[in-house]
Amino acid sequence: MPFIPHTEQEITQMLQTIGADSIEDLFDEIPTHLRAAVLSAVPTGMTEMEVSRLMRQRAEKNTKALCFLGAGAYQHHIPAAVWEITTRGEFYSAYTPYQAEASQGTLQLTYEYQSMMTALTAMDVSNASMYDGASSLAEAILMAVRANRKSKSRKILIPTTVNPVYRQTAHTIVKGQQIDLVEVPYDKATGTVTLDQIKQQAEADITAIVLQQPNFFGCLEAVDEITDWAHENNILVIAAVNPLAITVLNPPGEWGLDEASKGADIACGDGQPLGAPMSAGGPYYGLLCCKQALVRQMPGRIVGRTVDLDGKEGFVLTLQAREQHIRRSKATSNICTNQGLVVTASTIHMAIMGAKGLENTAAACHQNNNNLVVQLCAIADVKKAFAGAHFHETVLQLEVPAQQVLKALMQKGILGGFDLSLDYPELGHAILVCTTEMRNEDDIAAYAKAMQEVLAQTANNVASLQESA
Amino acid sequence: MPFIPHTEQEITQMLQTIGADSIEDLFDEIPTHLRAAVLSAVPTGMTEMEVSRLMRQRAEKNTKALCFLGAGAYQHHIPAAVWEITTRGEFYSAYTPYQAEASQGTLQLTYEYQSMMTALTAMDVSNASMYDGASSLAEAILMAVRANRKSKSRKILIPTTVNPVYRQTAHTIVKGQQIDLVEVPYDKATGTVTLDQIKQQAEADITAIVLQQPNFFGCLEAVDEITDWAHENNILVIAAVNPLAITVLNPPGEWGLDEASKGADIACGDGQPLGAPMSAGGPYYGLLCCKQALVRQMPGRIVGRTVDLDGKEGFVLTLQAREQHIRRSKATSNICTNQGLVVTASTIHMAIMGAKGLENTAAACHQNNNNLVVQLCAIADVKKAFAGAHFHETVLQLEVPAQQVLKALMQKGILGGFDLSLDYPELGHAILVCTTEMRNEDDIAAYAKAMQEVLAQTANNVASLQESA
Amino acid sequence: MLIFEHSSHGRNGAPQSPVEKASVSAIPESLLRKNRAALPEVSELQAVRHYTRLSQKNFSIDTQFYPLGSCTMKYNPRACNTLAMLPGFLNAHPLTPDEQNQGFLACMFDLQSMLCEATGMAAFSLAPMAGAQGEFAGVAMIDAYHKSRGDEERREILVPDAAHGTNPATAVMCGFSVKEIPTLDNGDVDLDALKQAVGPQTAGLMLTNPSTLGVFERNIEEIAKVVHQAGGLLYYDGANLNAILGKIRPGDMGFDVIHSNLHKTFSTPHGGGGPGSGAVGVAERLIPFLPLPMVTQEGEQYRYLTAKDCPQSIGRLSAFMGNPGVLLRAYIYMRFLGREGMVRVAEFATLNANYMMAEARRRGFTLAIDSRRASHEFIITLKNEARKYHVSAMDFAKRLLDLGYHAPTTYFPLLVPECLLIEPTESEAKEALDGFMDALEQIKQEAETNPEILHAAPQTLPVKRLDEVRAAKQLDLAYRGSE
Amino acid sequence: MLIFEHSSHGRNGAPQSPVEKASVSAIPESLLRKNRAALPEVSELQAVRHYTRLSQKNFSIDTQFYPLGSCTMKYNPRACNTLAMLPGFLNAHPLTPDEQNQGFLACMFDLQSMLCEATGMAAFSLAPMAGAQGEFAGVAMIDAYHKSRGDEERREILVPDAAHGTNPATAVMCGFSVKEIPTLDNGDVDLDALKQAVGPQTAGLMLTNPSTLGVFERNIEEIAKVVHQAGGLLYYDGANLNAILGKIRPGDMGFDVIHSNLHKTFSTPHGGGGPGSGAVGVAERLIPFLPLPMVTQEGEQYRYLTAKDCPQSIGRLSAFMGNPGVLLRAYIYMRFLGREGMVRVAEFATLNANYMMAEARRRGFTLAIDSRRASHEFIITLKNEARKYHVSAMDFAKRLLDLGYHAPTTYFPLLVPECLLIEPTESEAKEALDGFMDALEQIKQEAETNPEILHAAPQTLPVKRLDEVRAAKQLDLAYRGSE
Ligand SMILES: Cc1ncc(COP(=O)(O)O)c(C=O)c1O
Ligand SMILES: Cc1ncc(COP(=O)(O)O)c(C=O)c1O
Repeated sequence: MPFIPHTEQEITQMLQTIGADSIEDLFDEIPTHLRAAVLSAVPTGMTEMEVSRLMRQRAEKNTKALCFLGAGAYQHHIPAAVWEITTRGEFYSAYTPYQAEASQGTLQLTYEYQSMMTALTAMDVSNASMYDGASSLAEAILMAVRANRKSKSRKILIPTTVNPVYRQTAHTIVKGQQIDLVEVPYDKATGTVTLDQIKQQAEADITAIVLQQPNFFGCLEAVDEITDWAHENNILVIAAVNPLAITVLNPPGEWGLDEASKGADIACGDGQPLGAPMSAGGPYYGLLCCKQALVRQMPGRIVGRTVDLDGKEGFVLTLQAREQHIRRSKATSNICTNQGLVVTASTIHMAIMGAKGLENTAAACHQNNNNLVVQLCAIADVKKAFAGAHFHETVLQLEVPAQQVLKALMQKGILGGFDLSLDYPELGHAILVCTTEMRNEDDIAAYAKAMQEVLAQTANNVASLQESA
Repeated sequence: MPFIPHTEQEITQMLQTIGADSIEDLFDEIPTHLRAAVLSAVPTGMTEMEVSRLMRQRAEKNTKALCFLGAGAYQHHIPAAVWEITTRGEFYSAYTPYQAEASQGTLQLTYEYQSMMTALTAMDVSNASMYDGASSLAEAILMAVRANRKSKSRKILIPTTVNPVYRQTAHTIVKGQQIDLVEVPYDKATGTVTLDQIKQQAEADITAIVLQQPNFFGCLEAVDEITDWAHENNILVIAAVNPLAITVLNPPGEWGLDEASKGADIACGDGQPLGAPMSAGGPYYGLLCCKQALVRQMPGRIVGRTVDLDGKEGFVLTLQAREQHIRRSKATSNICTNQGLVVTASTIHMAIMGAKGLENTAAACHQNNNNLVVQLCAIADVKKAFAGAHFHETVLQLEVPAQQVLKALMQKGILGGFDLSLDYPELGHAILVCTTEMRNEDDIAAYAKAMQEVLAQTANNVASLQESA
Repeated sequence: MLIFEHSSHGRNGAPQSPVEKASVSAIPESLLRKNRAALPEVSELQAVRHYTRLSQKNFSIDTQFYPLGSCTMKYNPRACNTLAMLPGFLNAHPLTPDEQNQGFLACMFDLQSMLCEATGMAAFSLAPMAGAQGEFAGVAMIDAYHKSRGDEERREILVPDAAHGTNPATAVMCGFSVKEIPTLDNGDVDLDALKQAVGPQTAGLMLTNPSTLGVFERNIEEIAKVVHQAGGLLYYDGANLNAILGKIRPGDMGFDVIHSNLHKTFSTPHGGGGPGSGAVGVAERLIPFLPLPMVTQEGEQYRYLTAKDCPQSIGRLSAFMGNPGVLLRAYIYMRFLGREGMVRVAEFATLNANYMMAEARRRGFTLAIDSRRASHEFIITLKNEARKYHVSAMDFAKRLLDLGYHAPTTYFPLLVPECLLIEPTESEAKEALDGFMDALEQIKQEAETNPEILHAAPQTLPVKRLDEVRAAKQLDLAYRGSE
Repeated sequence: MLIFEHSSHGRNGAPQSPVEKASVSAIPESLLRKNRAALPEVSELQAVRHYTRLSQKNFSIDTQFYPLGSCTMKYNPRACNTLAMLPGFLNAHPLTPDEQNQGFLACMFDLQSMLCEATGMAAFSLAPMAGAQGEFAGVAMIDAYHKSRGDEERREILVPDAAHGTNPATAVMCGFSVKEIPTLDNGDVDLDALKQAVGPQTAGLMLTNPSTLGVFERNIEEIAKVVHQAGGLLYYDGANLNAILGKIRPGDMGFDVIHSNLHKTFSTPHGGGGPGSGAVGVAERLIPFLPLPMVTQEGEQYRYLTAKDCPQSIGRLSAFMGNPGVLLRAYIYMRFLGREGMVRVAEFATLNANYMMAEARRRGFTLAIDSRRASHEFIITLKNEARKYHVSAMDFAKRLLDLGYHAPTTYFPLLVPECLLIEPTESEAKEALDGFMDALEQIKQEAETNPEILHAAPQTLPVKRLDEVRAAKQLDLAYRGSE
């Protein structure tokens, strides 16, 4: 019997001890008329050999196209050591470290994660993770509402340059608490939000503003200027960052030129670029950091360093009074299980890569994107939508529907980018193209060539249509 | 610097301690004119990302055809747990357990391996592994020569039903020691060796006889009869077995009908079917077992159970006086490094599968082969070469050159078997086809269909050739 | 020693990144980072060694019996990990066009279907990323349902006092107020109290059955009637289906919405705290509100359902598809089990729990609820031992660690004093259960004769008992260099 | 506890095989097995738990500094494992037609070429499965070479007394007799003795350079001349190239044949004892005799060389292609290093060894050879400590284990009394080297003040010192049931 070790003899012995005649007897408190029939829609069991064959066949069906798609999930190199250690049974099959003395592995690692994440973001405090970037933004908003006692409005400014699915998720999660997410449009020339536009949306009392850096278009927001302005107006700043990008970009803890009020108040984002494979969307993890003053508003687990009876260093879950298992209906959040294993991978990833390795990786992503954009924009009818610097994603505008171009590219083995027409119809036929350090010169040249062919073909089609018309 | 942790500062400190000006100085005992130039034929280093890409491309080039090829290496199901545990750093990156107290993991596991292997073969003693099945046969022969003090001839009978590459390997390894490998032909009807044929080759003084079960043709030798005869004539019996097959076949320790002299004296074979992937040929491991009386002639490492200072059970390398690091030129063999990690996998494999699991697997291999042979022999011009039972391989004879048929099958995604024409030209256009438990009904039907098409096509070609002639 | 303490300035041993930094001169100076982040600078070997050794400091299922009640620490088949990490899955971008993502989508569709069958619900969404998020989705759907009918006044969620902390926390997060319903001594919900509590303000009742007390709620049909008649909906906290899989289905008991923790019942790993999955299922009338994304089948093709297909959906809970890697592991596990294996899970989880309970009774322990069948778990209360020998449930727990067993859940559910909530799961052999009970009995004897051993425990682990008060008072949440 | 002791009769928990046994009735009854083998009957969880916990009882590179001299315990990059285990390689049948095996063959061809370049040899065969088999192949080729020239009288192999045990054992296995050549106090071969030893009976000399004493043989050119002039060939035991990679090439020193342990220099894992690879390379005149199989390139295609191509080959040493999985790991490692990385290996392995040697000197230890540069390793002799305090090198070794360090090689080479052969490798950080030297110094002090600590060591490991004599006398080599 798969995964069940009992022998017939043991079953008999155990039933004897219990004083029951059969296993069936153990269910005698369940009303008979409610008992389940055979679960016929569930197929019968399989051996590992059969399951393996099935899963290999299904995995093979998925595309192997060259990936130039980003939009919130990125294909980065992950050192082989990362997941080999992460999936060691002792990490993989342990649970939340409630028994601290028997969980020092997970606890110390989480403390190290918090240390690395605060170093990366230049924030004071990090928790042990949220579910993903989108839900961590939602929790950051809830946190800001709890924290900003000077504001009564529960109004949050959220530029439309913030990832659309992040905005949708935040909406789902915060809407029950009468929080108002006020959208701020972006500047058509730069693909970023300007202080003027913000001020137009900002009424007297605003609780917080969200800034994504780099933003969804890959463009760089004027975070210093906006942070200073926000703090002058008692508005909390929530930074949503790509944690790899901030190894080259100014980290949220340093935003603002005013030394006195420097830094975002809360930083969130998706940890995926730091060691999580794309994996069809997850598991990733949400990073969540804040200033020291906000620590008691933090949702989720936090690990602290302490000592044991002998004064020896050790690690425990701390500030648990914030959490649901202690505080129940008054907890800072309902989160219980988090994304521990991915955090484990990410911590090992950061340790192996080092700050320099991450920085070189980030710079390579950036340069590759510049190269790609130059090559693509050399093609007639392809142009950059926004002026100014990009990190590793760029919006390109085409003369033909994005959908059609992406499909044709796919036939040539190129996953060419994200179709923006649904979320940003005002951009016309626009796609968001991404490069990471994984895309080498050959890949970029292959994309450019494919694009050229696809557009030429489309032009021919159009021409021949016109001819035949 | 890949895999080198030194910082500039540390290098300086270390050189200071040494009293050298530069690292280069440390090589000043090497004659300058002998110093190597740049190794220009070695490419420059690569990052892990680049190496990964290269290796993935190369791995992709290898065939994914359905495998009906055996001939000494078999595609079996291996539980995922096996290699996940085997490649844990503590097993993977440890060395030979010279420091027993710091190596109880490897030592106990090896003791368990020896226990399992003797249980499987029904022999008294197992060592901790040889390199592979072929070289373990060679060592078995050397061992027999040392052990059989009654024989002076150094003559070994070796039927041609023993795997040809095993015979070649044995020849390479034993020939320096004036050992004579006398080939015994097989019976054309049964594909096995008969006592009559053996007797014809056997002169007065024979040191040992080798019997492979199942033999290279997948046929089953009359091991009982031959063992009894050998023992009556002071000839040692060396069994070469497939360790999976002997979960259903009579194990070497039980060969012979004469209770007084029962059992092969030495059993060898390749452990590959017990947890080692085919992996282009290895690493596998050679199993080597013997009767208790022969233990001091055993080559290679052996682990024994003992106690520590407190009387607590523990494990050590034992009988080391047989080995090269103690006995040097008088050692039983020069073997030092063995195939420990594969033995680790194999031990875990046997523990997870259990005897019943292995037995069911072996039976499935056998039945699948029967099914395949029935379906293939239903095709005109395909027939079984030998009467009698087979384990999971069968020789089939065709009307057209094997090479040609196999090539055509490969184009249909079928790795159709082993071409016997080089090693056994007397069999005509013959192939050895194998099935393991991995080949399901669909696979078998696919092979039969492909064979039908290929032969039909060949017939057409022949016909059209004849027409055009 | 922390990884930071292995750091040496300027070390960079690993071939894991481009050696040279590419130019970032296209980015305005003011937007660039000024100081490199103070991550540790270690070699790959140092990192591997550090984290390998750290891992060895954990208890885990793969190394110890781990009967942590309410957490279902069952064997996580290694194949589930290996197969879920096939390159075809790992390299799949979440926004890959559906046509190129059919292998993954097929798994997700099948998983939805199997969960429906196993729970008796009409439809499932796999979007929630853990039990708590499943609860959130469920309660948000209850909210949306009432509102869709113009029933705006239902602002209260009922929760039994034995409920998991996430239940009340979730209700509040969704904007509801919470009313607690007491539990009777026999473990059943106080039906009279429930009857008094329901009314036009009732949005729904969140119930765990079998409850966190480890017994099956026998009045479930009555409860369902009471809540439904009051116009409320019935929420099933199915974090743990281990006791009922294939035996009784929440849908058949009258529940309107349920979440299931795939990281419990369906054996995806707990990973030292996550990730999990809190897939959420609903009865017919709640289908329109299910969270996105979901997967549907059209002919031979699978595709994601979007907001266009489901305009009434409560929306999305994450950027992409919940936790696909977790969902794949659950899917693989379910294919291993098949329908017959699912029933066995319930049977043997229940057998193991009842056997351990009988053994506990035989060895003189006090059971929280003595007269009834255990479900997949049961509770020992050490209130007598605490009174007589001044040893706490925590002392027992710590001493168990010394004896090589992970401790059961302590101090939950909150209503049982000095409790140990013990859940063996079906994958543990009798040998492990007996070993654990022997240890527990030994500790009981130690408590009577030499309670100091308990107070001083653990002694054999990497650290002795840790000072949690100090941790919370002198907050040290991140390494800030060696002062 | 043994895995057998977790066994319970009739247990069969894993979905790892067909549930039903297929018919074997086609096989004559007399050939069938009568009694099922007494393998353990455990659940998959029990097996996973047992072997996971067993693994934790090992010291290993991934968990400890492991300066085992002559063994080169350097970091084994995890990527080498991951990439060598790609399905495309693992599922390759060894007899796959060459055209369908191009990815693997390309790696093997490149590996042969890189080894030639790194060693200065004309051709390489990857067939030998460990160093000892490489030696066998090498000596067999020497034999074949002489015989091919009708030079049948050369039946003696010369071996320095410092040589590894495999050298004399191999020579005998190939049918030669062995003559030992003494070593001078300064570590160089006794040239006079060598000159006297060579003659028309000399088939060859097997030499390790740097020698197992950890020093470079300075008279290597002279030695080569002496042996060659006598008509013998020069064999290089290149088990360990760590000290010379990219610095000096055996081919340039005049060696005719060499084996290289890829599991040392090229970082394939030691796996608790193997598998390894002893690839063998030769100068021009020995090419025809190389063992099979080898890989050649023709145009864009790679193919195996067979006996038809190489009629003078000594033959094959294994059923297939040596240990391909090991070869792949070495290949991957070499691509990581590249030519510049290879030189660094030698530089930093040498730096680390010389630093530790200097530290040992500074801390008052006696060096076996004090006046010279260390190569990649060096030797401490504890003969003074043994005499004064009655502590042995073995006591030092066991005490080191207590302090968290794997012991160096002890009692090898045999000619240095009470020796520790220390090889740090290039991948260890100064931090580890210093920690080890601190431990060694501490033990020296303990030896002086309280030698009992050493005699009683180890105290912190799973077992205390084990009774090896009993193990050899009361042979217990396999579990035979619980009596
Ligand atoms: C009964 C019950 N409900 C809800 C939860 C919450 O699930 P999760 O931790 O996945 O958020 C748990 C798990 O801890 C639980 O046991
Ligand atoms: C110098 C030397 N020669 C030969 C060998 C034998 O190599 P292997 O153990 O791979 O057979 C070794 C390894 O132990 C060695 O160190």
